[in-house]
Amino acid sequence: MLHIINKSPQERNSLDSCLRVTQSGAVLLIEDAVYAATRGNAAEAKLREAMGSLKVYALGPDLDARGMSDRLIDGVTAVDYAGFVDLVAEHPNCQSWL
Amino acid sequence: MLHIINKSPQERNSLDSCLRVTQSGAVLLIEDAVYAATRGNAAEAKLREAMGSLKVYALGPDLDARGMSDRLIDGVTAVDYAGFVDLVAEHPNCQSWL
Amino acid sequence: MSEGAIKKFMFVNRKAPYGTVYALEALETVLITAAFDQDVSLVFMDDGVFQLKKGQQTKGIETKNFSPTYRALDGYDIEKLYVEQESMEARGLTEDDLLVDVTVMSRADMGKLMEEMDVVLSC
Amino acid sequence: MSEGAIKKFMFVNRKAPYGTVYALEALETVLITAAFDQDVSLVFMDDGVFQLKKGQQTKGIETKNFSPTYRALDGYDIEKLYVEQESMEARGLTEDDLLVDVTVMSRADMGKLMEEMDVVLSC
Amino acid sequence: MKFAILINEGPYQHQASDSAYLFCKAALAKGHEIRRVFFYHDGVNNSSALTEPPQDDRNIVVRWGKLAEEHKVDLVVCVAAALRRGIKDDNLAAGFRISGLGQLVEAGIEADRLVTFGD
Amino acid sequence: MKFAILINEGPYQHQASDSAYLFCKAALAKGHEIRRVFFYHDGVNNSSALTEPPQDDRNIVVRWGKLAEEHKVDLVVCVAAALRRGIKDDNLAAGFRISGLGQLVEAGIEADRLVTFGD
Repeated sequence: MLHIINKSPQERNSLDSCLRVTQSGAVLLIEDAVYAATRGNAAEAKLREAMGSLKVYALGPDLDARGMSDRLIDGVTAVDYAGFVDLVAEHPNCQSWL
Repeated sequence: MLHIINKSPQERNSLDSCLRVTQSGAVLLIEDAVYAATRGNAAEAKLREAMGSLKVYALGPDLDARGMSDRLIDGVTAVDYAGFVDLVAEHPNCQSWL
Repeated sequence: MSEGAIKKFMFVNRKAPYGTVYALEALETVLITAAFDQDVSLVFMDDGVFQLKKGQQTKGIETKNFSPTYRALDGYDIEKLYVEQESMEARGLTEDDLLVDVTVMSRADMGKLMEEMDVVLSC
Repeated sequence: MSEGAIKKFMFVNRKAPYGTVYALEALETVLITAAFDQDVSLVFMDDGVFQLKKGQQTKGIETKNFSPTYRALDGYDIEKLYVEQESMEARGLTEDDLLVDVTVMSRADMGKLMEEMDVVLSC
Repeated sequence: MKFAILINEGPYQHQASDSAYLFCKAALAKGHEIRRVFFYHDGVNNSSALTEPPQDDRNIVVRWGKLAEEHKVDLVVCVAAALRRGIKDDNLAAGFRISGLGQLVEAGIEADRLVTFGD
Repeated sequence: MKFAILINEGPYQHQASDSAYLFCKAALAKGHEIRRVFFYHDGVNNSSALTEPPQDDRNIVVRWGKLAEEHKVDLVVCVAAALRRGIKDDNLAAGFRISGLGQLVEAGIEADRLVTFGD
């Protein structure tokens, strides 16, 4: 299953909630959620831990817009909107954690 | 200063942020923030700690709407909208932590 | 998809009632989905568990109390209501505090259940 | 209040840019407030510090990059920009990452500064 | 005392407009003055004349208009935010007027307290 | 593959509608089908014909209408949510139609994937 998160990890609990119940699959960070995948963010440790069992992606255009592309955590894959579409298509189902 | 919080303490960081920078004055919890003033909520401990230096109020009609009036933490004062108006008038300034 | 296809729809309720409209408008979607004879599951986690709290009295905020609708879901053959245990505990709630009978689930089981769905709507 | 009265206005920016419109529309209010010759302070805390991050490139999301406006504030005599140190550190940012010169403040000093204001607008 | 109110969210989606309305009613009942209610961001959607909520629900738009009429409250919708969101004189509800952000600043200067309601 | 899209937030206030639009454009460019875009909650505000953003900004409403026209995408606005928020045939932008929530469920049934964008 593809889990889509769009909120900053320090503003809301959606990333925490997703990681609490999800054991496998992939997480795509879009919009303000891309901050979770940047070095030095307070969420870095929990994201690294999640990467042990989940594949993590971040939307490149949203990283660019926020000036954060150059500090993406190693092991997180940046994708563009075409890659976003592929991720939805490749996984049997998806969920947006609003 | 009167600090007005309207978000659930477990969904967003507004109560945490307010308590981090505020050393004195009063906090009024309205809308979904009233859950912070109820027994058993994960925010109970931090709210009790804050009550050492801050006066804490919760909006009664919002507690009623959510079925939580009977579990208000001791030491938190429930007020109605008239009490909300009084609190704003009594304090020299106010801030809504949106 | 052919006529009469049945998909597994899950509605994930994570928001408190009244602060926003999501809980109310999600219920409208739930009822319509059941009318289409789909396989409907409702999940309540995080602040969403507050939607099911007994004793809601909305007169003071001059807003409609829609909590009785949860009791009526049964009449629409919507019987799969799941509550995540950790969310309930972190809010000081027990099953006795809830308006309706639910299945309480661990976070791990909740994650597994989500995996089995065809359509997951978060509200 | 009499003609020519000057009040202390503070704008508390706590939200990231682009995810919501608050940062952009708050800037519009800031500029107008300065045009009324008021005493304007801007605070950046929590995700609001991200508004000042250098290197924003919004072409890929087809949205206007409004970050150059922060550099222009100086020209409107808006010079009181405060950043809360704890917020910056929790996001891996340093003063070098920011578009403009700011005063970095501890959380305790930030709380004291807020107390001194006449009007505090949170965005 | 003179209050000014800022509303940043639209009707129904968030409780902000409801809370602000009930605050204003309580303030007026206590003899305070509501100097102005300013609608910004999605708050401008509170002024749509075309709103038709279900019959068993509150009509937030009409309610504001009535309050304005009965108590001479100035309801001002920000023109820039309104244009972005499709609010114009054509669909502006009774009791509201469209004007600039300066009206918010002026209200902040003239009122004793400015109280914000939003998301 | 057939996609259905659900948008829960209005234009400008949140990025949801922008993200959904760019997702749809990318999906169409890859040869996928967008079965339907359904606008719910404040999402209905994306269909206001009266929207007039600043000239140097994107026009979210017009952009959706053009996408619908060029690629025969069905843009459906929920009638109940729309009435609550003042969207009617009078101010409905080109390319959108107003219908019931059943259209969302139907899209969920018929599409291979339903992707939600919101707050």
